[in-house]
Amino acid sequence: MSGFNIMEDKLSNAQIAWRAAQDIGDGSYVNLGIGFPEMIARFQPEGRNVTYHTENGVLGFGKAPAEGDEDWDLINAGKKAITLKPGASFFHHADSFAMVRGGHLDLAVLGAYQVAQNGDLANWRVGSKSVPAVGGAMDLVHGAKRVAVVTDHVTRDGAPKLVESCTFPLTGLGCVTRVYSSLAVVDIVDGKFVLREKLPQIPMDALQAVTGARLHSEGQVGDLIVPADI
Amino acid sequence: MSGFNIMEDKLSNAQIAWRAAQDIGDGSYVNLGIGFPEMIARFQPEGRNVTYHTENGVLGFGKAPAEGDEDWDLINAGKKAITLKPGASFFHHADSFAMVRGGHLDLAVLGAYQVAQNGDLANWRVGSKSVPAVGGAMDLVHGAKRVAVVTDHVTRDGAPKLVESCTFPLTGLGCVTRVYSSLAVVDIVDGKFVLREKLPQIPMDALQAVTGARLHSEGQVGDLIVPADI
Amino acid sequence: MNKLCPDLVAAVADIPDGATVMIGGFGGSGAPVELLHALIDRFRATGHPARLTIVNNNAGNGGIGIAAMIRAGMVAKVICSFPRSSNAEAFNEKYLAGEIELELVPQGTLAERIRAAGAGIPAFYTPTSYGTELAEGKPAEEFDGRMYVRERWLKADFALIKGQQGDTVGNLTYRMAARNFNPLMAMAADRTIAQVSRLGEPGCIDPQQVITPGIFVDTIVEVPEPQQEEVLVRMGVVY
Amino acid sequence: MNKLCPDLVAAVADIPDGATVMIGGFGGSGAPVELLHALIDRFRATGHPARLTIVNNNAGNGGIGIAAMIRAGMVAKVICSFPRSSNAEAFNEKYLAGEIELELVPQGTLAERIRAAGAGIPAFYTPTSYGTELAEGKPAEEFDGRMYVRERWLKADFALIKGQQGDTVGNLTYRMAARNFNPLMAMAADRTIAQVSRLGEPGCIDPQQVITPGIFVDTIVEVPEPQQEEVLVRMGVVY
Repeated sequence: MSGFNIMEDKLSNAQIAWRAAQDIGDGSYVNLGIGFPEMIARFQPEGRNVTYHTENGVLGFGKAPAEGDEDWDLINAGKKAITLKPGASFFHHADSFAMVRGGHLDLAVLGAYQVAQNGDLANWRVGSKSVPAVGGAMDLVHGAKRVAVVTDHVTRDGAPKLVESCTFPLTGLGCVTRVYSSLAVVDIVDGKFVLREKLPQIPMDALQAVTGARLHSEGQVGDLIVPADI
Repeated sequence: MSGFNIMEDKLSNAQIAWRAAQDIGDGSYVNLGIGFPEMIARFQPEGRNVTYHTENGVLGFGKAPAEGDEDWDLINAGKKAITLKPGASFFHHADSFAMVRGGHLDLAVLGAYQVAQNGDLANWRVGSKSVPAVGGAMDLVHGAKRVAVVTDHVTRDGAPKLVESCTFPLTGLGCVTRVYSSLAVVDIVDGKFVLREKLPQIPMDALQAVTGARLHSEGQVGDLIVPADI
Repeated sequence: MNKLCPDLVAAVADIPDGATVMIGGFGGSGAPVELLHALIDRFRATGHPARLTIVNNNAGNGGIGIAAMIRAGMVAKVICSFPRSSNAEAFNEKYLAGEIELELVPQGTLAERIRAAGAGIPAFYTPTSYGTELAEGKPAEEFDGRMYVRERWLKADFALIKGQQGDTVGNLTYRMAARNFNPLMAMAADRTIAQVSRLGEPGCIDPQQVITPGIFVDTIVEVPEPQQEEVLVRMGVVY
Repeated sequence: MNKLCPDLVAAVADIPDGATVMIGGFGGSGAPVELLHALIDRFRATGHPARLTIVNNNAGNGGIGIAAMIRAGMVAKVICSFPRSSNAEAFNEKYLAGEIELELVPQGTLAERIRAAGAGIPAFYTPTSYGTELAEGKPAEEFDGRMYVRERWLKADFALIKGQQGDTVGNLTYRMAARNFNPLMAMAADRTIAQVSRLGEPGCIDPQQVITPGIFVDTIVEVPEPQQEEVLVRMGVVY
């Protein structure tokens, strides 16, 4: 296996976020899910103007304020304090989800428990024991023009997160178009996983071994190269 | 017929409007249809605070401005110039009809070609030859808590406008609750015309003769008395 | 990201033949007169765009704006609630001659269908028009003991709207009752082109006072002293 | 017509047992903390109102507001999108003990169902939740080649909301992202009770800047320096 250790040599969350950020075009309107996906905003390439939307009714917000400067009427969907950029706007929840559901966002990026090769996403509930909570995820996956996922390639137990079909409760059917994992960039095309990029160090068979469904390739598979200092 | 001439002794439009105005309670939100119904606002009894709504997105407007003072961005649904009262607000068309359809208006008053004893209203189209136009009437009749009609009791040709069933194209089914006519005040209750008031001079049989369906009465029929100087 | 367009000609240059075009305004308030006249200029010079479907509350008044578009012969169909107006000859003549199609929609249903398109709601139920000829052919259903008609969203290829204050990222405010259909149409079109009376840098509008967030606007052009449709009609102007 | 209420006690005095109560706010922003605490005071003093159904995006946080209502035992059911929060013990304990009912609704569907109630739309179609367990039992239908779920309006007996500037006829503005569900809930309840930080005479709000027109507000009470839910939670306050 050429000495590749997927738990040690995989990309960090920050590195996955960096890679996802490279694909966000100038002038895009983007919703970043609570938690890990929010990290993408940090790596927005210079010279690109990206407008961030948050479900609770803010368009055009910027970084978190310094500690102590928080205004708790100015928060994102994760209830974290934010700041405004010039050109921001406020609106109520129905207008906010009109933006989502109406197809006005260019991109939504979410986390995942599982992504299936047909684009099904499971990211809201693992079992039936805990308190269920769905938030805006089910709206986002059917609204944005592109729905991407950032995720570790496998669970903590080493089980594949890219699967033939989801076993956890679904968030949405056939909604994911691209997965940025800790090992690869995978598109979902016509019900198949199509490998676009992989870490150069990981052999193809090792990658396939930790993926729950067949990885197809169309032409060249690129090298997934992320700056080491992230 | 005791000398009553329904074309000469009937109430004027202004007098009908005055009578309708007496029933508008303090604190009401009211939409007055284009044309004749608009006249009702002139007779709002002193001490009553009534807030007028217009479909094109204004709540709390007042009288027409003096000629020459018009601002054509400040108009009502009839495209007439209006003024604002303190506490007015502007909103877009979807919010405006949310007020209408959502049952937030206490009263809508419209004109009529025909009103049927079951409350059906025909007021938007007479034949199929001319250009049809519906505006907000079909929304208003199904939205406001009470829908009243102001109308002459008969057409110019003397045909009844209060009828067994409408022959003109309908605006709404079973929507009218009260009719203020040039001869009487008639409620619609359980599919029947119930006479509440009539001009004291007109004999009951003469009134019935110009009404297209049976006039019922429940107890006392009041005198429809309107100040002569209106 | 800068949505600023230098002039009216460029702003309307991409609208193709056969497009569905929503046009803001109610009566004379909020009508983007200059955008419409730029479109007429283009049609006169090039024969395009032709066979347009127009969505507006009305069907034009006098000799300017939508009425002038109809008279110029570039409109195949009008979707509106109230084609009657004080000077509606342009539409009336074509309609009675069978040269223009009319889809008549109750005003509140028109507003809600446009909003639904912008909000990703393909269909909804309304009590409006139930039992009338305007509900013919539409599914009806009972909810909580009352009958409702099912209506579909109404989308457009382009929206031409008029704002008061705008900024270069597309945020808009509207002047008084000139708001009307403008914010809804901005949501419902593939491409929204806005003329504004004042254009500023991002930040010139208090974020709490933005009526149309910039995400709904694609192109913005400044028209500092816009003409008012009602005033033009009263002056008898013919474009 | 004057909707002004002199105090919080009177403002919430009419809410009966078993009522469905919408409560504005998202996380800690826009929550009408003082109205909720007045309601808790009443419950502690009289045992009423009990068995409430609460509609909010969340299910309470920390020891104040909705969480305190749940802990006090006055809530039978919560309709929300996201009962999880940093300190959601009040709800979690009752829920896991089977002592409180939960109706989980996707956030955008929750907002749209509330808006639909206010707008007289008994049902609408949304792509959200299609094919998931949250769509079970709901009618689904295809429009233009895509599947949608039919959702019903969500009405309430009362809405308790928080505004920034208000006037005596009920017009409201909201502070930044504290707007969230407040304007929608104001439309969807039989009776809407608003607390505002500043109260003025009619005319104190520019008509173009009104967010909630007064027609949607029945009772208004001034709370000049309202508490911020997030701040209270971080301080560990227990009401």
